[in-house]
Amino acid sequence: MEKTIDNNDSQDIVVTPGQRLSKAVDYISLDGTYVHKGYIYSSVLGFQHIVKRNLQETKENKDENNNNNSSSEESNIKDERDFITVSKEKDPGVVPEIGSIVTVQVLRTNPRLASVAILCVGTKALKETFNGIIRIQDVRATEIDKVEIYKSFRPGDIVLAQIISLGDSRSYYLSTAKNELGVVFAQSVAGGTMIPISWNMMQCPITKTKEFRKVAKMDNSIETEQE
Amino acid sequence: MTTSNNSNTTTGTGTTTNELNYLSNINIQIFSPQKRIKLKHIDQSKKQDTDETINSNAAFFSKKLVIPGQVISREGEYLKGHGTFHNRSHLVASVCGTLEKVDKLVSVKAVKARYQGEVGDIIVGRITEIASKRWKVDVNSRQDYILMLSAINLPGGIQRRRTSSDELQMRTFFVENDLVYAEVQMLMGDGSVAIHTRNQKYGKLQNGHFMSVVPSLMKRSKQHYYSLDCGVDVILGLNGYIWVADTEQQRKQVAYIQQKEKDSFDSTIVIPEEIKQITKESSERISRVVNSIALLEKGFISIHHKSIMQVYKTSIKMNLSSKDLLHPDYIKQILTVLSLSNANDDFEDDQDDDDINNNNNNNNNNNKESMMMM
Amino acid sequence: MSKLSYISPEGLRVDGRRPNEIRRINVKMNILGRADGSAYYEQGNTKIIAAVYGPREIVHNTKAMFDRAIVNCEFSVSSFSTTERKQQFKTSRGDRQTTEASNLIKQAFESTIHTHLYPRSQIDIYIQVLQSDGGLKAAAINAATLALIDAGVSMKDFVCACSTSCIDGIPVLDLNHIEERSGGPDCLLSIQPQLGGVISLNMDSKVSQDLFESVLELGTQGCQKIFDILSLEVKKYSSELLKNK
Amino acid sequence: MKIDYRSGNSIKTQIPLDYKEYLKRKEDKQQQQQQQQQSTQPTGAITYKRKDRLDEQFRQIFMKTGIVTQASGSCYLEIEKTKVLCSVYGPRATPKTELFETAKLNCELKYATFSSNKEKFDYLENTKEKDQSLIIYQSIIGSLRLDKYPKTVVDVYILVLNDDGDVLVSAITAASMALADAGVEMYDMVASCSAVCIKDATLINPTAQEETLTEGAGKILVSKMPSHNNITQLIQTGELNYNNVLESVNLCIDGSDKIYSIMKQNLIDSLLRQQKKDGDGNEINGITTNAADDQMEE
Amino acid sequence: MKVSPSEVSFIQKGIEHNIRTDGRSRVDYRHFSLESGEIVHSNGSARLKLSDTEVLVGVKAEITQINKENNNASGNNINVNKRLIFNVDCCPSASPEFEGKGSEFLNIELAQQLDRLYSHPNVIVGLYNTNDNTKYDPPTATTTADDNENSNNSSLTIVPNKYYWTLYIDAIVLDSDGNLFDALSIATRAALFNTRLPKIKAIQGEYEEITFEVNDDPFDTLSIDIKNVPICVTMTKIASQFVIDTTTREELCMDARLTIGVNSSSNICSIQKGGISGLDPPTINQMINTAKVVGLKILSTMDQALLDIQLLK
Repeated sequence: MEKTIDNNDSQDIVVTPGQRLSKAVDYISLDGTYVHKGYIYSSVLGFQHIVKRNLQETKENKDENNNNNSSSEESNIKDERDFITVSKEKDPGVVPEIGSIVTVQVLRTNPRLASVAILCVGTKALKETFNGIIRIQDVRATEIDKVEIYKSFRPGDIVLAQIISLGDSRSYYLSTAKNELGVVFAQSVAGGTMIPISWNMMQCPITKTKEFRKVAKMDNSIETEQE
Repeated sequence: MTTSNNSNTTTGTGTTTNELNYLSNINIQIFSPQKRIKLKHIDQSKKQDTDETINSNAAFFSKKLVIPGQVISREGEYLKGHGTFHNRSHLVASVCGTLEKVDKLVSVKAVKARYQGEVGDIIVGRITEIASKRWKVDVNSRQDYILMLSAINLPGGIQRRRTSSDELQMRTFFVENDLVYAEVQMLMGDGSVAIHTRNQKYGKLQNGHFMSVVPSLMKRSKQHYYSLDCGVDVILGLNGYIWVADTEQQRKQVAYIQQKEKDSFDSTIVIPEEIKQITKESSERISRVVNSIALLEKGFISIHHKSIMQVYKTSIKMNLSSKDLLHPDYIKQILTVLSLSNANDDFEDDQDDDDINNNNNNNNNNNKESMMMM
Repeated sequence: MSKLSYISPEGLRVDGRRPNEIRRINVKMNILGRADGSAYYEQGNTKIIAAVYGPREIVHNTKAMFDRAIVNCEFSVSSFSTTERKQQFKTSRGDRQTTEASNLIKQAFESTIHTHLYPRSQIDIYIQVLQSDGGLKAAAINAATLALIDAGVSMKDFVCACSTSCIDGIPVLDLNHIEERSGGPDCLLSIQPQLGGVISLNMDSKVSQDLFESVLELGTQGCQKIFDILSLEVKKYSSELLKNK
Repeated sequence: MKIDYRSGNSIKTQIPLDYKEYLKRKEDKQQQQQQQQQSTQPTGAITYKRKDRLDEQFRQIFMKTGIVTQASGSCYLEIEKTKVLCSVYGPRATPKTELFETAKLNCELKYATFSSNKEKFDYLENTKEKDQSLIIYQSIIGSLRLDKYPKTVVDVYILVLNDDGDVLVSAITAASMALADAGVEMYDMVASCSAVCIKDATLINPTAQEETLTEGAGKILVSKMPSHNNITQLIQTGELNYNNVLESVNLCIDGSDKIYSIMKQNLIDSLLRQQKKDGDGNEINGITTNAADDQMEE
Repeated sequence: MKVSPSEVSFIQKGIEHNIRTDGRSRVDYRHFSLESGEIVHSNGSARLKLSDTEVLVGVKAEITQINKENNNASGNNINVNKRLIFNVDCCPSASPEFEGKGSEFLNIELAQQLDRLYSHPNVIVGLYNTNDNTKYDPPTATTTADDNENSNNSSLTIVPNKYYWTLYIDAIVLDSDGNLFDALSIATRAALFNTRLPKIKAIQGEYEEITFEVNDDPFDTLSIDIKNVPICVTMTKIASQFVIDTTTREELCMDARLTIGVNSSSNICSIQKGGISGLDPPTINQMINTAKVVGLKILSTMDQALLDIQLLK
């Protein structure tokens, strides 16, 4: 067992679920692994990675999957152990979690909320959509009482949003109350793809009509938002 | 009796420490087959008993006991209260129970019914659902009562404003199946009822035993939280939901929660294992209190701290272990003892009440410290 | 079996009763631990358990009525209740006969319970037939009345039901299983014995008007008789409970 | 659906049998039986002689993952004539969530109408399918880390294409493989094994015919998570004495471990094959599989 | 019924102390009572009340003909070989959740559990005359080659290879406070003890057709020997301990359970694991061992009580 872990290069060993990887004191268990009775086991089929502590920074930027590691990093800041993860063979069954940035399509709107279908979580597309709602108070951060759903979203719009709660039994609760979040793609009545012209306005290139939207600040991508 | 119960094979209690010897407590009663017996419920001998008691039971003949559809008065001289309705000019009872007249107002108190809330009632409930800005709480009533987000005590004091983030974090305060100790706040026009926990003593109940009894056995009184002499806390919710826990453990728990809340506003307080610990003896005591309450319900005797302690002490006097209180024979015995002693005690009641009031005052002071909050 | 043998020349029926006699009734209330109200009802060889849950929070929100409670009834027959065992797939809840019975019970109590007192709630009545020997529906209604009273549900009155028929021109009361197959008109009458209203009256087959009137008259008497028994039982049961309180 | 299991590098696996140990065990058993001829032997024990293989020998097993393209994960499994297909969907959204903290597992087993020559009685069959679905559910639920997927549902559908005995073992194994293929996080894979205990022998991995002929004899099914040494399902029918039960349970535990090693090897192979395909012929260097050594250690 | 996580931990603590919330120790059984013969339309019946758990079991016997075509070696039709057919129904009176199809899965689980418990061919070792307790010899076949299979449950044979008794065992759960498996198995055993089969004489006609002469004397009947009939004991693992005879509340905090069938010759007749988490092999051994002791204890108490009744009669 030891010799396999000596092989420190990042991508090397195929492991199956339930396979014992190392003692818990030797590494810090990350994605795709778990700790049981003092040992680290793999929980998925995939390749075992050893992530060196000093490599952590660069590694994390490369691998978006790891962005929720930061918390564990903080707590173990004095820890000198390396990290161990198992990356999944194919797209893992991603599910929306609180805090994750999702791409959604607006299905219906009513004066209180917009109901949406979650299409992607982060950069990973979902096989089947999840239901979510954007409530009127979560559309933008300021002047909440002046928000009108009709002036923010229309059915069919593609919106970038963040999960803020597991919500009720039917849907997740989403928020677009950040500059980078909001409508990223919308079609006008005439069928043209509209161009954002201000933070709350989009214009149709064909008819030149302007429509209200809660527009996402596009030139900054998701990464910057996380800072 | 002898024919239907001919083979009661109850065996004695093994006192050895060997675990398996407890098995000698397996009791089986077998009723004779073939011979067409009526359901056990219709015990022949018991029936005769009841016939006799009924003859001596004043309630049976008196006008006080009414059944649904029974005409209470033919003229319109009385006012219609709970459990009655007008049929043409008659006032008619709609439930089975006792007739109560206050001046011209006539009402019928049902023998057994679901709980119906009144403002100020102290109750125990169980969260069933989380909706927007509110929890639904099962309180043994005809519908779930509502606990608004604005009606709970947030950590960090009552003064704090409720923010939208609290709304998203409702799950951190109460989740489905949690038990809450609360008070009825108001009855709303559409028939729904709101409750609140906006007092230090109300809140989530943790690390104890929950049980449910018929609500009509509960009595309104000044307090519903008792620390019994035997070191067991009980909360007797008016809705028939009862909470039993260890006094010592609960005190530690409250102290811990208070300490934590001082330190941070974090709403999720995980109670550490060492505070959850209770001793074997207190487990035993709690189970005895639980069984005493169950026994009172079986005998349909009203449940309050006095009656609980009465059963508790009687069972100790009779040298019964707490599990024996589940056995039908012992239940019968204790009920007989109780009814005899109650007949004697009747005249002492007034005096006792005064004592209780004094005790209550003391207890109140204690409770202020020992109540849980959340 | 010839028709004549249902009533002997001495005026006695197959089980030795006179035409206007009902079978022995045995009642026990509050037999189940978890239900709000329950009752065991035995009439001759027909044995029924009724359980009432509620009034309680409505399970399916879409069914809720803003001004009254909904009454829900499920009627099921145990496979060993009859002399011939019913095949498993036939006794599953929801065949024609049980649906009919549950609708009948549901309607009878919807009009008797003060449903307006329990807006947005539901009241469930569950009937389980342990043994069947005729007069199932009538017995089920009587059992449900007792269970509802036990649950403390507010009602206008008792609902007492009785089956009647006429065999060879003689009106008979409370038919057993053999008599039910005699081919006479099968009449089920349920009344509010104290307020004096008829809750339901079902009859199939034909009968002359005079005879019908006497059948009805007999039925009313039967229901009254049943009420006397039930009300006594309810009073006994309640005073027994109140005794200790 | 693309089934190309006959092409390429698909191989059937024959589970090796430690013949020496087997003979020793058999001898011991015979001796034991002579000693306690009448004592606690259940009455009317059934005798049956296996002809084509040894009592403790498995049939050949073939499994292949990822053959249902629409599903998140899938597995086709053959134990000679017994053929099952399992596909896993999810974790995906549910129309109405009951559980917030964890995912819900939904498990459904169906027999294809052509799966056996028995006449299909709807209501009886229905009962059997539901019962077996429940057994499978209980076998695998403990192995999954459902708390990783709150508010979702994982659907496991198993179709029995051909029933030649040991359907439950095949189904449990296939389900666990399919879940691993889907990438659902789990504590361990679940391997399963069953046996029929007759008068003087214990038959591992019985065929349909053997199951029929030994109707009423003791049957045991065990499923376990080998790396935690945790039994997730245990079912026994028929009358056996205490020692017999323990003995057969142990035998089945050994059997599950053997199946487990095949499952492991198969998953590794499938992953490597996938890599090869994805890498457009790029040779993947330095990939070593340590499953084999691992097995030895355990 | 629901429990909150803190109640679960409270119950677990109590069990660690060997004092459950109702004061029992881990291996205490609740008081229970049995009645039999209540349902007159069945051949046998029993009703068990174990605290608030109440079950009613009815046994009905029917004459079934073996269909030769279905009985060849390959087609092991379930209908043909099974002579004990179980059916369990959880009534909504026990809990409103059982309304409609709500109890479907539980019904199947319970029925299959009983079916497994009675899967051994020699569960019913024989019949005896109710009156004088003498053994009744069922008609035996002149042994034929294909008789092997039919020897199962041979005591229920009426005409060898042609007609036999099928016992339909229908159980209903009227009220529930846990431990349904054990309650059902005990009630079923008592119902079988109570079962009376009429004596039947088969008369062979000229053309191979068979007519039956049923003895309808209610006192001259056959009873079932329940010597070998098992009951089951459910060991429920809560926290690190296991307990018997759980209440509904305790069942809600269980990790896993093992239902073990035991008969009076202390053989194990069925094992069924339930619940979500796994068990390690030593625990299983321990559970089986304890179940054996508990089961034998219940069986002997039960048999003694049944014997008393028989003597009184």
